[in-house]
Amino acid sequence: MQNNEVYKDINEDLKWAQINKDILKSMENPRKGYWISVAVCLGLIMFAVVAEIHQYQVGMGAANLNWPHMWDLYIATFIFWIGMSHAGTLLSAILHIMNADWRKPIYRFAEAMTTFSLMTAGLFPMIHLGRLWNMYWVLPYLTDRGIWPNFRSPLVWDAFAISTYLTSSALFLFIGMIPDLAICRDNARGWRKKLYTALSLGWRGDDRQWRNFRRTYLIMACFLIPLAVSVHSIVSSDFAMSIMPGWSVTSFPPYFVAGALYSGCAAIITLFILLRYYFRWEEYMTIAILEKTCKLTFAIAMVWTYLNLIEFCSVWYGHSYADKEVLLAKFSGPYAPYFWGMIFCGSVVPFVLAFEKWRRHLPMMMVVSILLNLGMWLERWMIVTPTLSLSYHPIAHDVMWPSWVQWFIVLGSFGWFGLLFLVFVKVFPSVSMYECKEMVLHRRELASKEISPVMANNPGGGAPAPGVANKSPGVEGS
Amino acid sequence: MKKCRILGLFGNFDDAFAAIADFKNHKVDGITVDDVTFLSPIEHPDIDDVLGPRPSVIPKVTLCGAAFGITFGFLFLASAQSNFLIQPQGGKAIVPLPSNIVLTYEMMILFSVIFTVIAFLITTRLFRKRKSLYSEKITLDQVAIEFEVDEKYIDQIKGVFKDNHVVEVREEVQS
Amino acid sequence: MGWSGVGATLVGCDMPSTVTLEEGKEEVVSYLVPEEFVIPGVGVWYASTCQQCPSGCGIHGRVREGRVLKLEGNPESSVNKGRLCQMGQAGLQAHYNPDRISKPQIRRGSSLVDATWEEAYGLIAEKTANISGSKFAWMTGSVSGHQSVLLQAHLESIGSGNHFVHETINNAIWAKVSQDMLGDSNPRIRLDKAQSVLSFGADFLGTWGSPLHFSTEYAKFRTSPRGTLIQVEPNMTLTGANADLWVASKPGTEGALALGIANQLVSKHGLSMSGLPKSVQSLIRGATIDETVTATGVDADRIADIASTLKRRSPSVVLAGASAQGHEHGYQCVAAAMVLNIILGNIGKTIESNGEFAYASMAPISGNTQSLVSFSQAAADKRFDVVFFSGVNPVYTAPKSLGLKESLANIPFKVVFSRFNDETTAMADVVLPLASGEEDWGTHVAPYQAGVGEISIQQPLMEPLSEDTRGFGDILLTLLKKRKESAYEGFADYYAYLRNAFSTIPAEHKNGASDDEFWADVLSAGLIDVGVTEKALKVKVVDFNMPKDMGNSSDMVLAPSARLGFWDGRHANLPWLQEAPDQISKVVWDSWAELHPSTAKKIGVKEGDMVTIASASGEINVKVYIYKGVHPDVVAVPLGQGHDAGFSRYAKDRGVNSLSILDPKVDKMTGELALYSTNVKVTKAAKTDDILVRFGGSETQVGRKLVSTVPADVYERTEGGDNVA
Amino acid sequence: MSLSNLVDDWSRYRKGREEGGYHDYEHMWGMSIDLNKCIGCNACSVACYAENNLAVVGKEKFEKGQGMHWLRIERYWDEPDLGEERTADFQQHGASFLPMMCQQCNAATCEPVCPVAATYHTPDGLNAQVYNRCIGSRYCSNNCPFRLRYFNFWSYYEDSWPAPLEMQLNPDITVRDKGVMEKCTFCVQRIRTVKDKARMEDRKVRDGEVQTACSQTCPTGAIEFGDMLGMYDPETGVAETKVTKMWRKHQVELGKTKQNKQTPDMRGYRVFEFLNTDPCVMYLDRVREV
Repeated sequence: MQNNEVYKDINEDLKWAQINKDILKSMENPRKGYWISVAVCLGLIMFAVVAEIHQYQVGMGAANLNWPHMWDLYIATFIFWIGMSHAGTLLSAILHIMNADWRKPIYRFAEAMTTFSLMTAGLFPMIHLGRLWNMYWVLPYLTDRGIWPNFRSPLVWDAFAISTYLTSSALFLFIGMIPDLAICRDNARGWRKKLYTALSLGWRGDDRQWRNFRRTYLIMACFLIPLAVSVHSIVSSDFAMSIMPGWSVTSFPPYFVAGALYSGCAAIITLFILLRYYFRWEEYMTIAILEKTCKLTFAIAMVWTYLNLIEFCSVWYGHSYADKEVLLAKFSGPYAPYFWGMIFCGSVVPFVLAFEKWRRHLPMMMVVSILLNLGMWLERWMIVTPTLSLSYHPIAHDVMWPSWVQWFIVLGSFGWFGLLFLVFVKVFPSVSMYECKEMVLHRRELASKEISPVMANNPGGGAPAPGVANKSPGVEGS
Repeated sequence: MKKCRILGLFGNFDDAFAAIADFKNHKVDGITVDDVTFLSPIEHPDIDDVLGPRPSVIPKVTLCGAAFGITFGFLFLASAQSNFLIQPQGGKAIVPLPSNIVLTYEMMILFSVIFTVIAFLITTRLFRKRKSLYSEKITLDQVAIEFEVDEKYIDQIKGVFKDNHVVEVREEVQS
Repeated sequence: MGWSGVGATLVGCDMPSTVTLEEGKEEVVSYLVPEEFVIPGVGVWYASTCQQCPSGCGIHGRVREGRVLKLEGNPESSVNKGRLCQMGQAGLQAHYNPDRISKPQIRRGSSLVDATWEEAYGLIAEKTANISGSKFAWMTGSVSGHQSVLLQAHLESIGSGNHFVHETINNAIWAKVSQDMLGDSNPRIRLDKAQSVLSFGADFLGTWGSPLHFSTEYAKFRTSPRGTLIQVEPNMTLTGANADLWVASKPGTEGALALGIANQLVSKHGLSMSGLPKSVQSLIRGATIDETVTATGVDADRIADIASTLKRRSPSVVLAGASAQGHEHGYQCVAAAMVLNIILGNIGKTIESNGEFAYASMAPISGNTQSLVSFSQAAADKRFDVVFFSGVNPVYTAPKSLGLKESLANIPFKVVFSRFNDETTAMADVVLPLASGEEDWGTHVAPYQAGVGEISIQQPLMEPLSEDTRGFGDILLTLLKKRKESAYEGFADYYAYLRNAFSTIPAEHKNGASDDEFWADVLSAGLIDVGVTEKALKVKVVDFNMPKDMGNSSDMVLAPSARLGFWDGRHANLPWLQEAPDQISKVVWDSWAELHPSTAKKIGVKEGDMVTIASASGEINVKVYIYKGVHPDVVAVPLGQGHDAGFSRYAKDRGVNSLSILDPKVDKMTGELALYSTNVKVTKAAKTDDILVRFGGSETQVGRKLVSTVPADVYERTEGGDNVA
Repeated sequence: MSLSNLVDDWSRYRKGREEGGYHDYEHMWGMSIDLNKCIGCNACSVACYAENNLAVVGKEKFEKGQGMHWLRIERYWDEPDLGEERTADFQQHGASFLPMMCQQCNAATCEPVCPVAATYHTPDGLNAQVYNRCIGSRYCSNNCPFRLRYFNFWSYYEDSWPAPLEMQLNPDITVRDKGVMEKCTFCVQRIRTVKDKARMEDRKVRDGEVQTACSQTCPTGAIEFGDMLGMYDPETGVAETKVTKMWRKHQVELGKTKQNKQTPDMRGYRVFEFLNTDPCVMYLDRVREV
């Protein structure tokens, strides 16, 4: 049991004041590395903007889209970002409900990731529109023309689902952050003071606030889970609702959701390692938590692989020549390298996660998590493009590769996401302080229970035994 | 007869809980546990047992939100669809249930969440002008008990605080 | 979004309903009202005649706001019966073409500079003032009607008889053979009556005779009882693509094959050769099945099969076209085909007389390539001082080996009537900008008319786009006035001339109408049938001999096949036709070489690769398209591309001109250029970055049921007897 | 209006439900294309360019697959139904030509997926495309099994009609700018002209009165165009047109995924019928002597 001693989720002797100090420190004067990464992100964004302006002016032809490749990387990347957004929900909502308290130190940035990747994903449907300037026609607003969007279209469902998801997850992120904002308020000065005063909405942590806070948080979590599932099911229906071979697959919704959670978890591992390294948060982002996350990722990876196989089988036994052709084209056609790349990254690489040794090896995990995300991105591309290249009508059989415009915009989206995230970590506490405190307290009590079984059947209300008392926070904290 | 506010800061939960227990047991007559406002950096798991049951309306509001989301969502869609200037579907259902179910579902969640949040903001009395009686220690590592009572109880309350190793006591007389 | 929804139900009450303009309501609902509810303007239709190829189809032009917008076939016309081909459709772009010449040009030094008509006419008058007739010549494309009359008059006025009429795409030898054997150069082909057609490279759906007319006939031919089409040619033409049986034959062996089939018919199916001269009879006897197989490479049972089909499915028609006549023994090949007709007894059944057009002076003069050869010779011999060109582009269509381009330098004064700055125009001393077919007056007599004598009217469909272009007739008239004022002073312009011509037309054609009414009727109908003088075909087989060695050289043969589209290259400047995929290869905006897979394998090229095609007279580099519709010993490079930069922005730097590398071989009997007899070597060339663009992602249906085919007998069983046309 | 409109829509819907199908069509334009007659000469395609202001895109863009051929002639070399011939070393039976224009499906897959209802079914039974409503999401094209929808990837108008070519443009319909989906409309402007004329003269549209550019120009008359409402909905008492007769003769019916013919050998068929998009274009088998 030596290991378990070493790898604790969190060290219960951690002082509360220390927690505040460590986390708040992360929000202070950035170091050089920070500015460099900001510069990189801005650079990527700039390229993307140039590309988009060009495309806006000359038309979608600039993206090298053609007949029949009406969609390509834009939609693929859109799905990719939507997928990534699901991890935050997984960690903050699902694990919250399941009382897995190891989530507490890492769910905040995961949630931020959710919000930001949604903000990124939201850009793509607009970018890929032929007439961007009429984008708002997808929304049901009252016009004197008395026309509405076509509510039958999965694209409209997307608009609804994504706006709902964005609203909810943003609120969820904010509400969950209020107590921490109060902490920031009490420690900040200058403009930050004003900012946090405004944002913390006068939180003072009295029992009424806490009580309602807990309920609200729980309820929102409960709603966020089905929402997340529905959102990606709806995104999958963009394809599942069509009649195109390789798209109209019944198993797409679960397949997409699995893929979403998968890529999300991978992204969390990446950011986890980065934050841990950058902010020296070994105390909070512990190897033990990383391991748990990795195990979770591995499980999802296997689910994803399974659903993949299911899809292949159902196509194979479905006896629709077109579907089979598309599948075979993926296996052996011009897209084969990317397809097998996806299989490798998505179904082979995760087995690294199965080994404790590697799970605890940060650089390795870094590489793996990035590979996993690459795989997931390829997956989306392999869903969108081969079908277009090779559908029912042979006259339209064709292979087409994206132009620089598409690539720039795709890369730019990563820059955009990165920038948002970088701003976030400096303005908001990216680790939940109050929940770390809860975690510490909780672990401490568990520990104390181990010490004196008496406490077990003695609810916290009663007068505590002295031994326990001097273990309670105040003494050490003050 | 002046109303008066008093706040006692405690070093740890146990002292505070002990104090609350005292009030429970009517150490000060006229003051019950219901007058206690308990401030803390985190929510202690046992807080409900200590303070006794205190209700929250939020779940009900959420329910209303959901109900509203469903009804309004569906009605909105249906009215929009049936008002379409030209029926674009050439004889297919005007109010297509499958897609409307999907969209209504989203609306339900959206409004539930929004209602919940609003309810939260209201019930927790946020947005209020901050009370003068507040210690930044509370967001750090100390817990506090606050009363808003008649002047005459102040001393007794202080007494109880003292018995339970209070760290600091603040009071304020309202004009 | 919520509020808008509320609005929808509450505020919605005064929203416009699904009303549209023509329902007389005021509110126009934009944004959901599609094209459907735009109120179309009312077009006016005028009849005219298509100028895109010599066939002389009647057209209707839709005119709005003084612009002609669309051409359709004229249902009145016996030639095209209301139909129109892609070239005809694209006539609009020849008219509205951005590269049209809008001003007369006169050569100053090395370059052509804009000038006024007075200068141009002045110069012409000066040069032709006292020129001896033998020093003057006209070179035109096929010409007919009153333009022809004026043109002849102009020649007379100069006292010259030199009129070279040149068309690269012609069936001159067929005409000659028919003339010799049937006494009618232009017999009527009754596809509608025929039960089977054996065509030796006669692309009657694309380029042979009157394509559009034969297409309409073909529709009848194909309706039950459905005729069988057998096409024998070195590379697939549009007709071949529609054949029930397509047979690849080495160019030059068509005649041998025809004789072989004749032999079969006589020996196996007991048809008589009586009436044929001894020499021909012996020819046929000599063409035993083995002989034929060795000569043609077509296998025996196939030949037998063709013979029996022709016998079984009689009456039949045997036709011969470009690839059969394009040899030094082209006449014999066509003659052999005609002999088949005679043996099969088609004369009088499916081959009738078209009758004689009533007005000889207006009768169509069809072009040929012999004129091109003789003209180049004459030019080389410095026989001409002044030559007028119109409707031809000999510098493009003449093989380099004829040296025409060089010898044109020997002609001191070249006047070119032209719409575009094509290769010949570029060498002119005076360029006279012609009005387009949609701006000009004229009368035309279609070279092929099914037993009627129609004069088709060409009337302007709109005002000229440029005030400095003139109609062909107008220019001729002016030139004539300059020579003998007296005869033509009565006519202000060509319109007046035509008007007058029609008022002097014999009364029986006017059937009682007053002069003006009659003219109005003619204009609205677009044509008038002046009838033909009946005449019967007199079969008289001339004896001919078939050379034994029919170009069986080890080299490959170049097939400069023509297409309904670019025609002889004159339409390469029309973007619609450039972008319309070639019917066979589906190539766009380019030219290509067709190779048989086995040949391609031998040379080691795949689709899109560059090959060098070298003949004794030059070489071209062109990308290859590989398919099974071409004989392994043949490389086919369809005509059309490879124009000089000046011609058109659309034809600029596109492909090659396969005519340019032809050897100067001619048919011994008629002097026609032997287009299909040039031996070439085909070798792999360095790949270029410019790629072969083809339409379509697949050459096959990969298991889909897109085009399904049923056997003819099934068709007869189910739909026999009725004609849903 | 909204209320009355609601009621109208609803009653129409109910009616449709009771009578099994949509029954408020004024017309049901359809085609029959005889591949026995089609010679693949391109006339229809070029006529379409002329009639519908189709942009010429040039070699480079055509190579990219950005051509705008609403009516395309497909040419296939194989003959699945005469399998053994495929092994021959010559193209013995010539080519198989297939003119493909928008099939105007009655259960069009492009319609439900358009987010802004820019494509929808008109009372004429046409599958309409509203250019000025289209936002270019291109989902319709992705969902068209025939790949018959073409997108304006560029502002073609800028260089497709150098003066004076632009004078040829048909004023009855628009020139589409970039970002808009377009497709064959069955020459809807011609249909409108005739319908308006008929309305003026207070009569029904006669059979053969409307001719699409392609059917009018087709040299062999392979393309038949006409109103099939009489077949789709006999109660309307619309007379049998040539096209309807063709469909009946070849025992092809609208609204079927699989035709059960008394004479299975009749040539009529619809492309991808099994997808149940219910196209209004019937093809007749190509015929060959074998």
